[in-house]
Amino acid sequence: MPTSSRSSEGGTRRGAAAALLAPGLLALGVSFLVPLVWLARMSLNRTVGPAELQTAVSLRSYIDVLTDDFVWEVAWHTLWLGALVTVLAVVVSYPIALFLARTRSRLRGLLMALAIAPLLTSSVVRTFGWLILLSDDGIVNSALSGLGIIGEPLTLTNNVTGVVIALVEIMMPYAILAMIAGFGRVSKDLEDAAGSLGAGRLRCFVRITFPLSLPGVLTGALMVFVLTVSAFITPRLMGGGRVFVIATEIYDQATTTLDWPRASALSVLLLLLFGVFLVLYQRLFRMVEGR
Amino acid sequence: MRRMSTRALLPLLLVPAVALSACSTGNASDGADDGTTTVRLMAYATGGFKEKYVKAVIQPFEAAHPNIKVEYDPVVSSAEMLGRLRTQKSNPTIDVVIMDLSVAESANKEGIFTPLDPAAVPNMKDLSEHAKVRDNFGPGVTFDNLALVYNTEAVTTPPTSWNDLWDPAYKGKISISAPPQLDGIGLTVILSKILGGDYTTSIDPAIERLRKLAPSVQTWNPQPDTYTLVKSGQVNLALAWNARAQLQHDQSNGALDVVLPKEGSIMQVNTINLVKGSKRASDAQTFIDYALSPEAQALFAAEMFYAPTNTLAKVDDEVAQRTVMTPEKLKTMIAVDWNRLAEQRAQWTEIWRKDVISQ
Amino acid sequence: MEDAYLALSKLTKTYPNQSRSAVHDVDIDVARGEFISLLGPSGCGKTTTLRMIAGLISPTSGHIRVDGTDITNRPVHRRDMGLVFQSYALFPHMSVGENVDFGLQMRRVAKSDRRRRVADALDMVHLAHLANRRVSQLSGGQAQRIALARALVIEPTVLLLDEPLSNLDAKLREELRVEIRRIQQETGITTVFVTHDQDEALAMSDRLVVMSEGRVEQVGEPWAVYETPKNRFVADFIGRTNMFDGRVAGRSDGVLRLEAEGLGTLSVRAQQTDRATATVMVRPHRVRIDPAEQMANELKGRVVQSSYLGDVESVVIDVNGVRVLAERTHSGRPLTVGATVGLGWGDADAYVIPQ
Amino acid sequence: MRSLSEAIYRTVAGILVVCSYLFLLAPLLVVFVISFGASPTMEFPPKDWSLRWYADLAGNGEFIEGLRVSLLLGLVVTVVSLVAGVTAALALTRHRFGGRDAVIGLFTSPLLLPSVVLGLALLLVLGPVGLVGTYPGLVVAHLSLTIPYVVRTVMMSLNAVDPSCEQAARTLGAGPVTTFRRITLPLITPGLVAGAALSFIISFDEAVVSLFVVGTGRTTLPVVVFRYVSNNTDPQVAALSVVLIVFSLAAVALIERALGLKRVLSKA
Repeated sequence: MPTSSRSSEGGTRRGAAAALLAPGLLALGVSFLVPLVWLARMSLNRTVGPAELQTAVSLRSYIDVLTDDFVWEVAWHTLWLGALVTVLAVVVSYPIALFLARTRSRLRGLLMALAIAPLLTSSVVRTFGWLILLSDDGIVNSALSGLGIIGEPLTLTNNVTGVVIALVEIMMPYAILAMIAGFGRVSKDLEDAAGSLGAGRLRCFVRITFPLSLPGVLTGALMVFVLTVSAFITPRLMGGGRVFVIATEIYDQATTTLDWPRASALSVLLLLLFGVFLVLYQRLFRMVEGR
Repeated sequence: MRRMSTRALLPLLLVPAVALSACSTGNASDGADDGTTTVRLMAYATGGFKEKYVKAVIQPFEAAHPNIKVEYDPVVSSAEMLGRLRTQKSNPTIDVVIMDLSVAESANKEGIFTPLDPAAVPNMKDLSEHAKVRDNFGPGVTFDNLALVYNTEAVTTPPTSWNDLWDPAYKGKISISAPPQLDGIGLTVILSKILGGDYTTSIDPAIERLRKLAPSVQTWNPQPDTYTLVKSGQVNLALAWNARAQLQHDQSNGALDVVLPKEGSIMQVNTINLVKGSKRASDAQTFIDYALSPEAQALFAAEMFYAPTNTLAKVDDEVAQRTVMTPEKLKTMIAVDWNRLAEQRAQWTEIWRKDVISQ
Repeated sequence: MEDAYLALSKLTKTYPNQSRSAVHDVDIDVARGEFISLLGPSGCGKTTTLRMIAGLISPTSGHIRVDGTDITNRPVHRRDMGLVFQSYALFPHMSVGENVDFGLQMRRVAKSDRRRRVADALDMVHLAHLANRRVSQLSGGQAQRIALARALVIEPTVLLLDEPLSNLDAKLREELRVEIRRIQQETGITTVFVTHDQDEALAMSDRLVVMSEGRVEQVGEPWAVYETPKNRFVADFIGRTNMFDGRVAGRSDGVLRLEAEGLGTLSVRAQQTDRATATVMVRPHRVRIDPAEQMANELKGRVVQSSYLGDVESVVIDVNGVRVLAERTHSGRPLTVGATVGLGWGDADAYVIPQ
Repeated sequence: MRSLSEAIYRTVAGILVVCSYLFLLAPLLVVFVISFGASPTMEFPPKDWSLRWYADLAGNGEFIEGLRVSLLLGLVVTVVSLVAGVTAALALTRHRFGGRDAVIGLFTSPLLLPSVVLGLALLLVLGPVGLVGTYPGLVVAHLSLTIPYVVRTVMMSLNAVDPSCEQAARTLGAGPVTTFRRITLPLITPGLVAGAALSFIISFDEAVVSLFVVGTGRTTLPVVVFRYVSNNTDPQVAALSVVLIVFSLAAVALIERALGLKRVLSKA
């Protein structure tokens, strides 16, 4: 039976589809495509002297960026931060995700909402929460010194430690969501089967549950990594001007130094990096899935 | 030609957005009907600058020139102003801009600003040497200097020297806006001088000294509003600019105070510029001339403690003491080639990040 | 047919990027008040044809006329046709009554009139008491009756039924079959019914249209299509059948003698006599097992398989390597597999397929 | 043996889950509690309770103006996204055409774009046409963030609607527009509600892209908060944060009821 029987009458069909797509395409065109094209164009311009913008078609900005040790350092730092946050976020999210994927509790809906709801709360607010928690005279420090564990307050804000802690928390809902979605193959039955074959709980987890949950873990990891690498708010608010990542660098170049071609070139390179990671991820995912 | 085509392309693609905006932006009309012109001035948004400038300069000007209105377009930083001006280079809506000299130099070179006509701006001839800019490009309209601000509740012995930054008492309670912000650039210049060198030859000694300061600094973030950080006790000592700090001191009932360290400091110059292609160039220069006049300069100094650039301006002694204009203070100011600094800004920024902040 | 009420002529539908037409040169005439079934395997184009009549698909070429008026290019909502879907397609956000009322609202029928007609339509399907139910509370059979009432309440020119019974279980299906036929006859509405179920088609229709690969294979009354299929496809598709290919060996008095491999000489009453080979069709229920009387064709074989179905016993018999299907109706104890049996049929029980 | 290992496993797993939840919710809980404390030093737990920060909030012109801008912006963005998203979803589910997959890809790709890059790109484009810091500029800036979600939720709803319902309506005499209004629209209402709630809250919470394009004009609440938090940490921001959290919770509840959070939010 032809599946296209859904279509309506006449030669106006294509016209109707075009008319229906027009508002969406127009909106995305104006707010997404044109800006990106314009960004790419700007990256080919040149900056001379302190901040003088020259229209040109030149790869100068790319060459400058790619031969700049500092940029490499920032990029390296960004990737390192991304990797660290990814590992930590996946580790702390794993128990929640596994629990939510399998619980039959009546509270599941509520617990699910609690795990995901922070996603829809501004990261400014959540970073602010961490500023309160981690500041020198904040809750964590006063609790630790109250317990006599530390004499002097730990510096947990205005440095990379604070950025990592806050980012891990901010990324958790994404990791949880992606992992739950990827945990489809982890079924209680399989564990029960392993149990009936005499596997202990730990062995059961190591041999059955964990390998089966790997695709979910990978999806979660990619999501967190990509979002961390492009995070701006938290490194800015928590970093005390010490934490340089590609996102803050782009912001500075764009708003303070006013080197737009350089900022644009950095952006284009960041997008390329994203593309590379997506491709790598797909390869890896297929490998793990295909096992 | 290429320039033309790319410039022409963008507006075309954005027609829908512009159509959307047409109904809401409501740019001030030139009001041709009643014979008045509106000159659009772009200047600082923060730190009380707008409020005080409107009160001290714009209102008296409008009273004296009933057929010219001045509309104040507030922008946070000079860099952002340049960004905005760039995007409207072919069809500027702004006529006059007050911005930092170092940024203005870039705008002069990019052809965003145009030289003033000395005949239309007679007050130019009475300006201090420090205020004059090459080829009659927009001259200095205010003088200020880098200073230290501190929280008066937490700090019992006010700092007197830049060296006090290294006092362990302030450990973890210091805020410095690192380069590319001018604050950090200025500090590098000052330290070079204190350490017996010259920033034009080498800044290595200054950087070496700054490395030792790094662990004591709470934040290097460019704070548009360092003053609040100090007032709230988030930090106790910070690099800041004198004029705004003086104003904040008064407005916070002394929660914050400001000192000019004994080793001297650098001057910061805001210039007043005419935008190239302004359709109201003549009225704009009338306003610029007024802004440079002894009366306007004196009034604004009294309101906000920016030192006047016009040597004929008569300022209360009490006010003068709180600005950079006293002869003793002026003597301690370190001469700075802003043009040169602007070019080195990126390089210094990188050195700071590598060798200072990462400590 | 000159007095055709619904006439399809040379109706063709070709989809882009598909070499074969979904529907090809279909000519069907339906008389006023007639119940006609489109029958065929899935993919034969019957649903596409129905949807072209409804206006949901526009034909690539050809014409559709109702009562002499060409409606080929008339939009769906101006065609006045009642369509009943396989999935019922009741509006889930409306009550039963609102569903039935919808078409009347679209026609701007006066409110009082609408109330009466909705009640009548629900009465007709014996579900007047469900008017305020939510659609989700209906059983499958109820839902399909409501869908029927909804299609009929607008007094359509033609009623189109798109496999309306295939989502229902067997018992309900038979019940609704009767019901639909009753309502169709009461209202006298011209009906086109699409199904892949031959029993349904045979039981309900005035005439059948057998389709295959987008073409009409045969049109005719159910018994005629069943007894005298025009070709192998129809013979095979409608009912179970034995088909034997043979070489024409001789003819006399309207009886054709064929040499069929493994079966020897077969006699069959037939008109046509001019071909060298022919295919003979014998329906399984015409094949007698261990016949008491003498028959024109008599064979011996071994029982390969026997399925006892209650009212009949379906038997597969191997005759010299040829499989012959047979049915016993008065069976009692079923035959044992491996037993040798005699079988036979008269020369009038067989039929030579024309093509 | 088995029951012992089971018990240990359960205990360990339970503790891990509780700890993870605590970590996840800590910043929001702290902000919530602090906002009701009386002391300006943000002691925890507060010794005295007060609503004074909420009162201060009401008197803070900058916050109120930011809230006003964000609310209005959120509403306009939502309406525009709904129109653009619903029509696009209709085309993508109810029509077959060449390049359909590419169009679907286009409608989801903004989700993967780093907001800093989008912010910069928008700044470069909105500047020359004078839209920085204006409502139209902000609306344009937020659209590519919200439309993908609306398209997705509405497509999910449309795919769940039996297309024969629409066809049935057509055969009963309803024109295309009437069919959409009377049949399709009511049936996809859950998707619309979820899409609307999502696009409102995304626009309402968006900070990075806004930071680039607000300039000194219309400033959205998250940007006001960002700038404020750069300089201060005081219970007033905590109170403001609670207001933002309440908006989020309302959106979460709406989305969960309409379509289910999990389905709507996964980015892949």
